[in-house]
Amino acid sequence: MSRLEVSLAGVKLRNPVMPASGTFGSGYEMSEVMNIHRLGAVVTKGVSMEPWLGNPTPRVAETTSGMLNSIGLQNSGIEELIKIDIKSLQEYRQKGGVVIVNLAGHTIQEYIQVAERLNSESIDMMELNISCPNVKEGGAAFGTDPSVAEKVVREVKKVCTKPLIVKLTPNVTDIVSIAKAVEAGGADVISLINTLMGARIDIEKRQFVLAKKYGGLSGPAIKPVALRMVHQVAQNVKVPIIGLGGIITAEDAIEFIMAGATAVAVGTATFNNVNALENIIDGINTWCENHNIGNIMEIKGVV
Amino acid sequence: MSRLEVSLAGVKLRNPVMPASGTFGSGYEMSEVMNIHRLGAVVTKGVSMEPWLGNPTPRVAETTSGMLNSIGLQNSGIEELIKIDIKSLQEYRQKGGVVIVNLAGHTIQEYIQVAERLNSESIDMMELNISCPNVKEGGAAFGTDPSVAEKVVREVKKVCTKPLIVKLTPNVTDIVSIAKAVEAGGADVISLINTLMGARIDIEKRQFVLAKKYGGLSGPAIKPVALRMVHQVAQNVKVPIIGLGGIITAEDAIEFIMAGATAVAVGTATFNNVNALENIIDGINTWCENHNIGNIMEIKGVV
Amino acid sequence: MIREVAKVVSNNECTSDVYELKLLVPGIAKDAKVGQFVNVYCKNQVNLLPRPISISEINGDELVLLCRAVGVGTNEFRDLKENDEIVIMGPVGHGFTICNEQRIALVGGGIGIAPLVELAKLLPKESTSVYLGIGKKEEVGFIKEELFRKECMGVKVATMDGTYGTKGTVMDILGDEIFDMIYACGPLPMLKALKKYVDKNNIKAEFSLEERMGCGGLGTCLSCVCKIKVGDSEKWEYKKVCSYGPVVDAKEVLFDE
Amino acid sequence: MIREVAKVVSNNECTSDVYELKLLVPGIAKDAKVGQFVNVYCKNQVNLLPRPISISEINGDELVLLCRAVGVGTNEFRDLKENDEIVIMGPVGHGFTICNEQRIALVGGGIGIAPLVELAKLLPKESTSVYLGIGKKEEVGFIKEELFRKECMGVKVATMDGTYGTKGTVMDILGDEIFDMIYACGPLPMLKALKKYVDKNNIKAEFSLEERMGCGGLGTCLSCVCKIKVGDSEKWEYKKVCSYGPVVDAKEVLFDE
Ligand SMILES: Cc1cc2nc3c(=O)[nH]c(=O)nc-3n(C[C@H](O)[C@H](O)[C@H](O)COP(=O)(O)OP(=O)(O)OC[C@H]3O[C@@H](n4cnc5c(N)ncnc54)[C@H](O)[C@@H]3O)c2cc1C
Ligand SMILES: Cc1cc2nc3c(=O)[nH]c(=O)nc-3n(C[C@H](O)[C@H](O)[C@H](O)COP(=O)(O)OP(=O)(O)OC[C@H]3O[C@@H](n4cnc5c(N)ncnc54)[C@H](O)[C@@H]3O)c2cc1C
Ligand SMILES: Cc1cc2nc3c(=O)[nH]c(=O)nc-3n(C[C@H](O)[C@H](O)[C@H](O)COP(=O)(O)O)c2cc1C
Ligand SMILES: Cc1cc2nc3c(=O)[nH]c(=O)nc-3n(C[C@H](O)[C@H](O)[C@H](O)COP(=O)(O)O)c2cc1C
Ligand code: FES
Ligand code: FES
Repeated sequence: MSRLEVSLAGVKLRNPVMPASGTFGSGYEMSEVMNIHRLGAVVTKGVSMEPWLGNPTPRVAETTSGMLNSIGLQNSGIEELIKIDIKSLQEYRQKGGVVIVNLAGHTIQEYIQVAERLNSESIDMMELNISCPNVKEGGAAFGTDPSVAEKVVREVKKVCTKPLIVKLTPNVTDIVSIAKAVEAGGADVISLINTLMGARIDIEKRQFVLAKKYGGLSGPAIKPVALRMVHQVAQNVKVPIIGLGGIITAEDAIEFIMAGATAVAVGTATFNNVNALENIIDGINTWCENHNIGNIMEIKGVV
Repeated sequence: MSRLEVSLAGVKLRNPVMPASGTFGSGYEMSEVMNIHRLGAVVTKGVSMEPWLGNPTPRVAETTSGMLNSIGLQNSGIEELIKIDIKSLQEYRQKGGVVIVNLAGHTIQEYIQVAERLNSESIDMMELNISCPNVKEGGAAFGTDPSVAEKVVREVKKVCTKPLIVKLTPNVTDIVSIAKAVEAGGADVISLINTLMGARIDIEKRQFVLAKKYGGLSGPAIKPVALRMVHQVAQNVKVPIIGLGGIITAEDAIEFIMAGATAVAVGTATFNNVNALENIIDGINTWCENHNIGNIMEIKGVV
Repeated sequence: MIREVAKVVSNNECTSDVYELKLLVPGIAKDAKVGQFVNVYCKNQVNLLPRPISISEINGDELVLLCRAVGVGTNEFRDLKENDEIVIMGPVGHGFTICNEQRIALVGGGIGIAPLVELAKLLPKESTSVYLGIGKKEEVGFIKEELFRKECMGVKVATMDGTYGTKGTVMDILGDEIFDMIYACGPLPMLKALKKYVDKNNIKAEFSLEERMGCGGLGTCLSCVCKIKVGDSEKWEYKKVCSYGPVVDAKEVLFDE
Repeated sequence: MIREVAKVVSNNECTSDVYELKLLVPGIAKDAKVGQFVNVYCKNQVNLLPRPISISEINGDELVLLCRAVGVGTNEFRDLKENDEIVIMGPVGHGFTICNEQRIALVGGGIGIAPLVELAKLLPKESTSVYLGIGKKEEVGFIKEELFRKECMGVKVATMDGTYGTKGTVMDILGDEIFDMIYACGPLPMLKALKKYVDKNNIKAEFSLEERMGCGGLGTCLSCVCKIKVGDSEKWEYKKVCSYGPVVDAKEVLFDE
């Protein structure tokens, strides 16, 4: 096993680094500026059964060491994703890359439909987003109550034939109870965190910067919260964890792995620097070399 | 009424700017480096009935645009506070300053004792901290469940003869339900937010930076979360709000007021710049002048 | 599109808040086309998002940017000195389509004049008239009237306060002229007025749009969308300003009221 | 204690990671006393907390700091150039008490040597011996051996790898000497060993301590505490390193095992 290889619910990743859903398109958009074949996995933007329009603009706002977004899961629907995005990722997949599709839905039924539709496609895992703060129904509504979360996961798991990642929202009092619930519901992997809900006001215009007022806060600002939650959850569940939230450098990524994550995802960092993902992979590799680490999992959960 | 004058539950403040509890000692420590007479109010560090030892060190860690603390409410107990701290604030108070004492407790009984003890002292308001993430019992345990929060407030309110501010934790799924509960319990003012729970790992030492692993995240990193919660709560309660969390500049403070706060508090900023509070007061004043604002409350909640 | 460390060739103050930044950035300049933009990244690490800035001129290995200091980023760039380095990504998006119409108008409002400078050089002088709208006389400092006069057959300027040229907006100096093609960039109210004008008179037009961006043109974040008509129907869909635009066909675009 | 913008007089590299920063900072220098420290603030706005740095020398309006680059802040300060400006707050805390004992030892470990430099100048030459512990020969670059030799009656150096002076720690060169007073600053293991030594031999001693700070010496945040014995009992309480210290009576302080 090579130094950076990790395994998530039986799926082998050549390294533990992947983009965060929604910040990387479907991967092929990025081929122009980077070598996506270096990525452990590619996670596509959230997809629903039918096309979703998304929210009015402005959809992003900068904050101190972070950003707010309220995209609202604009997407062209599952058929388009299969026809264009998944197809364009096949070369990546054939060369050993792992393809993860992030699922959005307004109702349990919609999640189920998307999962069923994807079962027969050439992808490796699905990620259930029950944590989007930017859509009214679905999204975070499913991710803030343990029993609802458990139910959604259980229902999707019934039809889903691929390993299922469940992505959690940090906007909760007790992340451990949610994590335990989705594990009980059958989640194969837990990813966290999605964004914290936040806002920014333009004092000259006397209005919120985002058209939808509130949005999801991401970037280095939220890293301490993400790291704490990854550690809490790692202490309390058996399934592997994908840690994310504010990772900018290899050192950040290593912090998450030491907190108990098996893999990491990188979102906002790519907006600031298209080379962020590659730099992080290189940096983890060098750090492991310098610290005589045979496989990155040796430091998993060491704190 | 002067341009910056505001009123909190009948208590007049010459301006809406005060230090955040726990970041300003009891005020007199700061007299050496600033003119505390300029402050709208002074909020003392949390005090309990008996002295508390606090947590082992390291108690602070720097994070990107923020910091973590796990002081653990070290304090010398209420008698010492009355003898030294409150006494030293009397000159400030006689000259029109408002003195607010922040209360800590492990049990409802302890909060009640502290409040009772303070009733006869020369202070103006009490702030009930049911949101400290750094103590096991008390603190945030009281602030995360609406019915518990309501009960604590109701019990303290029974004995407390001064206007009571209740300080909320942001580490909850639904801040509005907590705010409504403490309002129902009799809170005269709500202050939010206390710190978000977070962590940082020293990857070379393979351990958490803080001795207690997790601590409270403050500073500009958390401002978007604080602002969103202040707005949410302002939409749903009638009592005035003290907004805080990441305020560094006058513009930040104005954002909070536009979101619905009547006053603001400043914590971490002072650690970076001892002049922060005075700069913020001056900046708000200039901004109001430039925007022809007769009294700052004209922009309260305008978004 | 590439990420490149640009070297500052010069940075000149044009007015109290507008400056002209010349950057040596061969990789990006090589591919740059008229109407595209670049992203400029802040040194200050608290500001993570890219600042999209139109390419105003392409001179060999150099790009010229015309920037107005309006916030933290554009104020940071204002302080750049000769030989300083700054990270840039580009070129981004779809620029202007060069046409061979007879009666062409370039319509620029405020700092939106920037992308029209290169365009003026590429269009036939005898077909092209320029209409610029600014706030007040001081802003003459950045509008490159000389250059436009050299490259085009006429330049009219409007100022809001009447301190230079005609008093009013750019719409006032367009008057009743008839055009075959209009290229425009400027504030939203100007584009809205122009949109009505070209729709009514059935004039072909291209508008360069602005929207807040997350990924800065990678096309991955979907933050920068505008409403684009689907076919001839009433329907519209959100398209990305960064990659479908920033220059769009005026007929296609829909503005909110 | 005041907040002041200091001007960099010079910044010299002493070793690969230690540099000597001379600052023109009249307001703070005027009040500074031996063993106190200053807070240096980062330009990079993502780093909000103060960096406490001992005052190594006080020369009129100038302060000399001896810094080891170990993280973001100390690396940022390393790049300071002559005439750059940097925000400083100080002087902070209680420094060393000058004594008139006969047999005085200054014991410094690594960068902990910094505050002993000014102290060496103030103590009588004929009573004062200096014991310095460093990692390897290269670090001779910052220990100011010449200055100590001039100001004191003897200097012994230990290196961990034996490449200079005696091989071992500073404890090894202290040997069986008898002292009336020891002043020490250095890494925790060194102070712990010294604490046992002075307790056993009943020697008076002052230690300069380090702890992570929030408010940087305003005394308002309670982050920087150390354990200080209460009276003669087994009891202790947390006292602030920034204001009760950084220099404490060795007898009073308690270290965790
Ligand atoms: C395609 C395009 C081309 C542009 N060309 C130019 C140009 O040539 N010259 C010029 O001076 N300006 C141009 N702008 C506007 C320029 O991007 C903004 O003025 C700049 O981003 C403001 O950044 P700031 O940090 O100074 O302001 P802040 O208000 O501090 O910026 C905060 C955030 O909002 C974004 N933002 C603020 N205003 C705008 C805006 N008008 N459009 C998009 N994002 C904004 C910033 O990028 C940043 O993410 C262009 C915008 C776009 C979209
Ligand atoms: C009273 C006192 C005097 C000191 N004198 C000197 C001196 O003369 N020369 C010198 O080189 N160093 C000295 N130090 C240590 C110096 O403060 C740290 O090396 C420095 O703060 C590290 O900052 P950084 O940003 O480079 O490291 P980072 O690790 O990036 O800093 C992160 C945070 O941890 C804090 N921190 C990290 N290490 C320490 C430490 N050892 N002590 C306290 N806080 C720390 C930083 O201040 C910052 O808040 C002193 C420390 C104290 C408490
Ligand atoms: C513009 C944007 C769009 C996002 N879209 C999605 C999405 O479609 N599905 C999802 O699960 N998370 C989405 N997220 C959340 C990210 O995947 C990630 O959880 C979050 O940004 C924290 O990571 P970061 O700090 O590295 O960005 C989005 C985030 C951003 C910034
Ligand atoms: C070092 C430190 C100590 C604190 N102690 C208290 C406290 O005793 N009582 C309390 O209610 N809040 C306490 N807080 C929380 C602050 O009052 C404030 O809610 C928080 O720091 C957010 O504001 P800021 O971002 O401006 O710092 C403390 C915060 C810090 C950083
Ligand atoms: S800026 Fe990201 S899609 Fe346009
Ligand atoms: S650093 Fe704040 S009390 Fe010592």
